Amino acid sequence: MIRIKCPICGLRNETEFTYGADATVKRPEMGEQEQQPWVDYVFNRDNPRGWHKEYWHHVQGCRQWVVLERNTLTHEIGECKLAREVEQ
Amino acid sequence: MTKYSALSVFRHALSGNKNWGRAWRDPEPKSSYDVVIVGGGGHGLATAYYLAKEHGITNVAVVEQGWLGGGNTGRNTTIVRSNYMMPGNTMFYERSMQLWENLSQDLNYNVMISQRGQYNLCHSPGQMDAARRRGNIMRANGIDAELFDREEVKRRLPYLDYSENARFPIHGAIYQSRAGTARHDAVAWGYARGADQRGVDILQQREVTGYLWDGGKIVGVQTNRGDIRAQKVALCVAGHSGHLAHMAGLRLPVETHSLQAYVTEPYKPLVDTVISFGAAHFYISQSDKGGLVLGGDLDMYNSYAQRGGLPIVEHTLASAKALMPCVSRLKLLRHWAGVMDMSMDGSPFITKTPVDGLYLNGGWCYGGFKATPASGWCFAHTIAKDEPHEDNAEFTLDRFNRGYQIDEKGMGPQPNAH
Amino acid sequence: MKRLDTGGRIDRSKPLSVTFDGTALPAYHGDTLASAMLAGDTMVVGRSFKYHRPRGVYSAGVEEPGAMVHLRDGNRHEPNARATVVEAFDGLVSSGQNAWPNVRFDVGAVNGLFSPFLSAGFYYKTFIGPFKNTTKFWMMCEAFIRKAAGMGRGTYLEDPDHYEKRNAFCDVLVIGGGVAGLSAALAAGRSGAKVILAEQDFELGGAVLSEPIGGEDEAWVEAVLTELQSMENVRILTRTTAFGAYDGDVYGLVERVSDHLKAPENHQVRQRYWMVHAERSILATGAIERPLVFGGNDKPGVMLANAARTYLNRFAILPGESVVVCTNNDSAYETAAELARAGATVTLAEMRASVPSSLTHEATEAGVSILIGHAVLEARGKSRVASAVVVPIDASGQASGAPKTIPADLIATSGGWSPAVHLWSHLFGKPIYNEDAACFIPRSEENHKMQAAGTAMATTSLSETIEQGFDQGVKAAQATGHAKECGARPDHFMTGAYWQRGIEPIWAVVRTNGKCQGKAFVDFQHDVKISDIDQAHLEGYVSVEHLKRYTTTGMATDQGKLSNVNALARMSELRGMKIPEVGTTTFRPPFTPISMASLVGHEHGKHFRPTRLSPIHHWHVENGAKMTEAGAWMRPWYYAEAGEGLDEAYIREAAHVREHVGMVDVSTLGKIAIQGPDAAEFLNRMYVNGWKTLQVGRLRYGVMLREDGFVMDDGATARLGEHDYFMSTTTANAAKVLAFSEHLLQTAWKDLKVHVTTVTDQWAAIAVAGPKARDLLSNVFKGADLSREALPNNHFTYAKLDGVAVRIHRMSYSGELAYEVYIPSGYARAVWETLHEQGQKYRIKPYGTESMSTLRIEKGHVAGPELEGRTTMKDLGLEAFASSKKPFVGSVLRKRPVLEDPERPTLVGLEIDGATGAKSGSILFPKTGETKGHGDGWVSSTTYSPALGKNIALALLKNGSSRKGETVRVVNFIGNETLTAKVVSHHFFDPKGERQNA
Amino acid sequence: MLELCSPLNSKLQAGRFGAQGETGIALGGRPVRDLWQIAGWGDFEAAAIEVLSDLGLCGLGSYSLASRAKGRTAWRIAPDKILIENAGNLSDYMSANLATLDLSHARTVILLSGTQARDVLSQLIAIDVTETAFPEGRFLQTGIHHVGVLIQCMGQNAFEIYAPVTWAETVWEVICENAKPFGVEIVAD
Repeated sequence: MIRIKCPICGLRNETEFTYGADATVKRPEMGEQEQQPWVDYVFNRDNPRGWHKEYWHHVQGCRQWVVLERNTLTHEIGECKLAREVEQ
Repeated sequence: MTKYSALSVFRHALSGNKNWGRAWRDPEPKSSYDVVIVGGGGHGLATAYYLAKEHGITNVAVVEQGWLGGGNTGRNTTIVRSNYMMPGNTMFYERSMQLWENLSQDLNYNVMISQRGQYNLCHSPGQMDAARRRGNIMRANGIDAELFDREEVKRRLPYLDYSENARFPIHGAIYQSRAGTARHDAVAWGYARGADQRGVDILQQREVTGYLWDGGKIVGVQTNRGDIRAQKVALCVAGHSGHLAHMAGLRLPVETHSLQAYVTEPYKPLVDTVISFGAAHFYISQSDKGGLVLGGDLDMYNSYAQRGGLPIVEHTLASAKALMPCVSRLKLLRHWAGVMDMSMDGSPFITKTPVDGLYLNGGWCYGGFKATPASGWCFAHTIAKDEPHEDNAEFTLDRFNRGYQIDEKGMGPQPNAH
Repeated sequence: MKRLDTGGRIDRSKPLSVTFDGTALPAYHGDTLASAMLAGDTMVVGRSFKYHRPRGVYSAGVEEPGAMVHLRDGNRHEPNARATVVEAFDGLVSSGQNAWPNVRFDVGAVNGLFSPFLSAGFYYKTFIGPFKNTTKFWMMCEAFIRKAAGMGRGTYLEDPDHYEKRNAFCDVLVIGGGVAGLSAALAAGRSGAKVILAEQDFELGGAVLSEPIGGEDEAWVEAVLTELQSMENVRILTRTTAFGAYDGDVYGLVERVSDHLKAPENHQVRQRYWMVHAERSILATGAIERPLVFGGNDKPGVMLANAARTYLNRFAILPGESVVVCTNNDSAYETAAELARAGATVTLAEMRASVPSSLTHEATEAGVSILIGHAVLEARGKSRVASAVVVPIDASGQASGAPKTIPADLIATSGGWSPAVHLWSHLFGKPIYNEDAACFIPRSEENHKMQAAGTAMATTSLSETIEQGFDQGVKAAQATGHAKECGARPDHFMTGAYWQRGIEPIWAVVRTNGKCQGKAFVDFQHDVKISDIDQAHLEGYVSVEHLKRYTTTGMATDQGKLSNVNALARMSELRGMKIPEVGTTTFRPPFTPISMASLVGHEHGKHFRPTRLSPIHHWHVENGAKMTEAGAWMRPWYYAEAGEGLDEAYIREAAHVREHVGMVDVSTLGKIAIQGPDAAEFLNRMYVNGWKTLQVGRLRYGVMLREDGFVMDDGATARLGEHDYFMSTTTANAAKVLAFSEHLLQTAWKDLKVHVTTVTDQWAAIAVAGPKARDLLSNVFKGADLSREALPNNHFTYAKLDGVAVRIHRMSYSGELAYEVYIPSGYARAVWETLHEQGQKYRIKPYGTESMSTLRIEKGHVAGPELEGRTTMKDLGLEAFASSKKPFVGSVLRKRPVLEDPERPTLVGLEIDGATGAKSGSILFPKTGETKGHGDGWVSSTTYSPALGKNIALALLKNGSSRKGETVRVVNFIGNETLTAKVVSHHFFDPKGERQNA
Repeated sequence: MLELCSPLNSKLQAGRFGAQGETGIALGGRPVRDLWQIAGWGDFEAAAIEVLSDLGLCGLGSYSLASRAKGRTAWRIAPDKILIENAGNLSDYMSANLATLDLSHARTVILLSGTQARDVLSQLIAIDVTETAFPEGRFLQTGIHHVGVLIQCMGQNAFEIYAPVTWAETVWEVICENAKPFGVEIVAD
């Protein structure tokens, strides 16, 4: 059970959330016309074995997107912040 | 090397089973090979086997960090089928099925192909239409498929829930009679033995820690027990493709996710086929030993842990009971997890990479086991000829740049949805 | 076997009716099924997996490999019940399994004759057959193998019992209610920490329960228990197995609430699944005794020494009158002495070369004859043990002298103990090997939130167990912030020998030639013999995982609890390595098998998934609608009138709409409030088309792409106010669109002042369509001007009905003059009923999703079958909506070369020749040529069109737009049907839109 | 006025079911009254305080503690969203800085009470609902049977569960299933 400390709702089980994706990929600016930045954003991943920043959506809660630090090898949990408060 | 047969078993039994030889050697590595295959699972061993058998390339090593077949080959739910609809997939999986059908004879190793059929249940008129499309593509490509209505499914699988109480009533099913199961460990061992017989060196307990470079070209691997040079290095490390590609400076359209599998205590035959639920990601079959083998959804988050969480266990067992209420009092014996290369369109890679000398086989998502023979066969072809066979022509890395997404489910670039 | 007149923890005043294979067993309250079997001298109670060898009661616990039975009958039937942990209850019915005709005489035992041929891996070497291109030969063999394999027989009946899940939160979870666990719970409980203590047995005390009654350890247990029971912060769960330890400090427990009863009573559940969130846990799971390997060691009458002791002391059964005890450690001495004192003739074969007299003294006093440096080489007897062949052995377990035969009806063995490290292993993987105690124990690390205590850590005495348990309890309490004094450690004391002292790691007893005498088993249930391990070694299957998989040792229902170390020991000996170098396999949950239903709770049947209902749902049901699933929703599929099936009904409904007027519940559409000063910019980015010019009071159709440029969704959005928009989505994609919008607004588009909120529940919606739609609505919503001039298409207005404000959108999905009425959901049914009632004079009829589909196909509108995740705007003929003046989600990636390929299948209409309609999912081929491969396209949606009087379809066809007029073949291979069709525009009906603009 | 139809109409039939003996659980329902959402950006708190003080509510409350006065309740459900019951009509507050939204028909209230109410809750949600962890006045946003709900603690053994109307029946049924072993009484309006 991944337990996520939602900055709004407190410590909750993963079952209240849906998993988003890698939170390190930065969405290109709307005006970006080149294809490759979009391909990198949409498809390509570092996929680290270890610490990973990732989006989760607290759908059965405050409906905020959060950025969680989590270790993909050990499932240790690190910091959890509101996505809106994370610099991209 | 003993040829396996009832006779050889009989002969050995008479001598107290004391004279069996090793199924494969435990050789010291040579300093250099034509091809080094990283990963001693089914795909890597099959690749080695077909390199030797089909292309006469026998100066090959398979380097495995643990023990043969210890990754997803030995962790999956053993289903084989060729019910793929998308161009690029259909004939590849059918090649695999045809190789499966002769694999025990080919390897002289009983991999227990049991073509007990597979039902994909449909729970709405829309699902029936989608199933019909899939079935028609299969039939148009010479693959067997049948579409059954509710009554026919009920006649064949009377133990599913057809009551008013069923949350998602069964409308029908698409059926492939040639689909079924195989014995997963035997596949790894059979290919290992076959490859070994043809001269391939299988090097276990040897972890690849990096590559040997000559300029921009990869010319071998570093391992925790010394370097091994090679003309070509071929990755067959699904689950860890991202990690090993990263060492070569590549970023892949892959995320690694954990998929759980489940087996019950052994029971007398209850389920004689393979059944996939259409209302949730769930499938069930029964092993020859009698254990009901269950599969379900991914744990949904990136993971390399080979360890699953409770929510998906609950979810999977709930699916089992929803589909087949009579499993209620049967007992779960064991659940475990493997780590999957989940690609961005749900389809694999069998391809040369942008790095000279490096070849990639990965991105198998859920589908790796059934693909094993064709994966090895096509990868061997790609390595030997330096170009893909037509059956794996679309399994390239650049397909996302081109827009050629091979998306069987239409879910889009969301790895955990495939 | 006989029941003693006194002693034990059974209640002789409560006899119970218990049967096995129809025979009554003498059982009392406090018995298990196994103890009742032994009391009834029922020796053969099961059959093994492969050779169908007779099996008796081997243990007294969860590790039982042999006494597996069918428990209960009818719809409460349970296969593979371990008799050793089934509590006896009045009316218990059980029977033998995996045998025909019965466990005493089983035809399947013939397999045993062929055992040399059925050695390790034989399946892989045989049944290959010479046949090419067919797997039938193996499958024929497999059918026989499957029938012989398996253990118990399941049933196809539905379980009548209920299960529930409960979440619990505590500071300290203590797993195991033996001495260590009680001691730990005491310390943690006194500190004020919230404690849950879980014990799998129905009584607390653990190993103390196997001691003679009335001892000081029993008094200790009672005292501690009394104190624990007085603490409000301590919850004690008996009959509760902690089956798994998981990430996030979560533990899974199953409490068998009613399994000790004939059936659950008064609406109580059968089993309860506890998901425990514990900051700390203490593994006090004890240890499981290990068998010895010798010929015939699986025969009924061979038993673990401590099991024999348990049956004697806890259940007051003398499990044998002539007993041979064989041990490589100290723990069996008490068993031997107590059996002798209870009247048995006892010989103790001590495998070690020398032992101190302090150890042997008590046993000798009790009359036990002790043979130092001896072991049992073979158990003899047909279906039960009749004698033991005992030999002197050397330090490796090899016979070093002449055997002698001792008559025996019980051989009690102890090969040492294996700590139950399973839950620790679930979290942390491989345990470490403790050479002194010759067993695997948890690796203790400071940062681990699971601590271990007691014999799970191979403690060497009861006092140490008490101390360690208490200390770990204190540590856990402190770690969870409970500073209150834990008080003094409870009294502790020395009792008899503990197993770890002086164990000699000899587990297999062999003849002078190094082989066992007869069949010597490592895995009892799976019939894995020591010779199978030797053979696996010869063939190179030497890693522990290969060994396990090749021989199947450790894969039986006990999951290696008994066999693990013995198999490893043999392999390490063969490889000339130490056990820790060979390694061990990974333990996986569950610790012991758990019922599938236990984790499902109430989430089955109709509650497998939640169901979403329109506010008008009950009207549909009450008025004869046939409902269908649409995602989580239930929707009216069609409203059958007398004698109608689906086809008659939908054709009638669709025709009725075009001729008169119909109403359909479209409340399931996703509805999202888009609010804020940047709402128009947000819509501009989300949709392919432009939004900056949309005026208040208007609405507009929009198309939305995924990030990768494929079409995601479509729908209309209305501008309600300056900063206030109302978006509708398809039913299927509502949640996805909302989550995606929230994601973008909270990550990449933080600069936009926009809020998105679902209002799907706030608003119900009714579409009213047909030539009479305006007349009807004007009549119902008096005062609303719905005229063509006042309310053209893509406009909306407000209206009132009886004080209830509604919003009327003029838009058409059916191609008819049509409106969507948006109603606050609490009034939706009343509005629907009013429309229905007042609509009678316009001949209004409700229609369902099937005819809705017909109407939209006639109009060439795309829906779910076309928006299947692999189609582009161009494919669907929606390209014209895309603005070239602005970027939008997917605007770059949609231009990738394959997506721009002019050859791609595009949306067309098909007019099917002949009277039979096409089937969706048919494949399109040119008029002539082969019908192979992936074809030129596929049929996405089909219907009979009452308006056109013919069968039509929507399809995606290569080069579709340039093939109008061409005849194509529509092949439904799977239905053996080939039709021909004319390619036409997908705007079949009223292409100019005159009707909807009326 | 047209008849207001509760989504729980078919369920709110007075009666008793489940275990005999003690009645551990009482279930009922009521419609929500004038439930409005206010949402904003940047200086949302200032804008919100203005609305709240007009309604006689002081303070924003916290993410777990509702602000309550004069029969009104305000829940801070997100950094920039507040839900207010008994708010009257807030449409006039709509501005470039504040978005108001009527959700009065979007939710219904399930009333759960009785000596065993916390046990039932612990079967429905994976949150510590013991009295110390979830005392009177506190609220939770969580999921029951996969449906997002808001649970307001009204007292030692009383809770109000705000459920989306289209999911209300399914949530109700699952609560009933879980409550059966305790003996249940349904209290009609």
